[in-house]
Amino acid sequence: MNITVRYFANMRDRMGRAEDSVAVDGETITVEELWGRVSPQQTLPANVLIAVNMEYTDASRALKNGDEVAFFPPVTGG
Amino acid sequence: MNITVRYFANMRDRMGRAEDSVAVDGETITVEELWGRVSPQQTLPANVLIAVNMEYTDASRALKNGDEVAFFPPVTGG
Amino acid sequence: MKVIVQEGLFDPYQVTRDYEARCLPVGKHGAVVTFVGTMRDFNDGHNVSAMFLEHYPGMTERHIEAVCQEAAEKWDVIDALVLHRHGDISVSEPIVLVAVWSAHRAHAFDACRYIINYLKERAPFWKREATTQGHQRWVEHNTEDPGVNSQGTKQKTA
Amino acid sequence: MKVIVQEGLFDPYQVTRDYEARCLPVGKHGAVVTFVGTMRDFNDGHNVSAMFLEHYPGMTERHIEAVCQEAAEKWDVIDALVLHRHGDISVSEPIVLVAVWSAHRAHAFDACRYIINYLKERAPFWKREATTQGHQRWVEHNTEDPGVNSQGTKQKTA
Repeated sequence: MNITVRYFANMRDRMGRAEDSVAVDGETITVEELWGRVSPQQTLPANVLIAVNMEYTDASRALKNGDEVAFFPPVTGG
Repeated sequence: MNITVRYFANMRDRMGRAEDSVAVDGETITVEELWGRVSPQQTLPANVLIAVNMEYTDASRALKNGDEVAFFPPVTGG
Repeated sequence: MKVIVQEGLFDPYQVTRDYEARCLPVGKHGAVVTFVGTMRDFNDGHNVSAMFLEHYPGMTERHIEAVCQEAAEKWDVIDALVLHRHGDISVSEPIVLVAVWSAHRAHAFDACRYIINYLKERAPFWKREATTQGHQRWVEHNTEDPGVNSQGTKQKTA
Repeated sequence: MKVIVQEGLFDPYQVTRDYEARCLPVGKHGAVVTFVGTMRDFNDGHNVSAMFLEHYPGMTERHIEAVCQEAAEKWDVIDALVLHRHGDISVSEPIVLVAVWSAHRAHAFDACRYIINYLKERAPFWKREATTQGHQRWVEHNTEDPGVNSQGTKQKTA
């Protein structure tokens, strides 16, 4: 299955890219395992927010084919 | 001494006039006694508000020469 | 701070914008809260077609100014503007504008709400409504704002 | 109800007036509360000269709409309008407008405050400030609104 991964604000700066496309062979993968694929050197920072298909979720969320996963810092709008 | 008395809203309707000028012979007079002079037939209605020189006060307030006394119903602005 | 009591229609949004451009220092406020009270076509179960708003010239301005002053003592207020109409008012027209500028939004919200609540309680104005049945009546009391956040109390009239 | 996320300057007061003229039924609302958040020239002890506001197209709009919907379920809201900028923003320019129309002022105040508070908490926007010393930094956290009337707490930062 294929997962789109997006990074915003200082997470994009840290990753050095805005987006990844990840092909997963196995049956399932959680957000946390996905993070291990895109950032093998560093565990998921504690205050990073996670959205799947534009809804907030947590690192244990299981992903399915076509999901869009986003990693970003606490929001500061308004 | 001379006291100006003003009536607003339904108090003006009830009195049939907007203003009285009252000459007082004695040394002192309270708002309540003043009311007795301008409206001998009727005691001061309970919910009527009183201002002396544009500040809220009550019926026991003693008046002095030149004071402006106003009687009006609860306010309904805004 | 400025308090205006005037006869005749005004545009509360243009007044707010013009006042801000003319009187507010650039870049100091982070929050502006405005309240605009407008005339509804119903009140207390009556259909209303027009209104006359009487006031007590001098006393009205003095008490609105006192309320603004109190708000500025309680919260961080950079500036405040109140404009209140008197005289004849038609349905859907603005009656009152309260605008508060602050560095912080909580202060702007609290101060604006305080000003309109205490203005309604203390500033001498009296509404006389003309109903669609052709009757005139003095409005006896204002609706109340409990003055606190009433989350989850949709049925509460305020 | 309408939510707009756009690049480029807007006039919050003209937008509010135009929306009211175009979309609100005549004579039904008695209260309009607006909140305008503007860019200050200082934040967290830094002097700030300019700002870039990033967002997540699609997710941002969806979450602002959800917050407006929640407010409309909690209070009597006739209509609500939210306009939020992204992109480059200069000192003193408006960043966000929240306007709420209601029959009653308590509902308009509560709903407007709820929308801006939860928008700031949940809508994906990220501020990058340019300080007057020429540095750029991502803003780490927003200031908070306790969400309750903070009468008498002038020292409280919110």
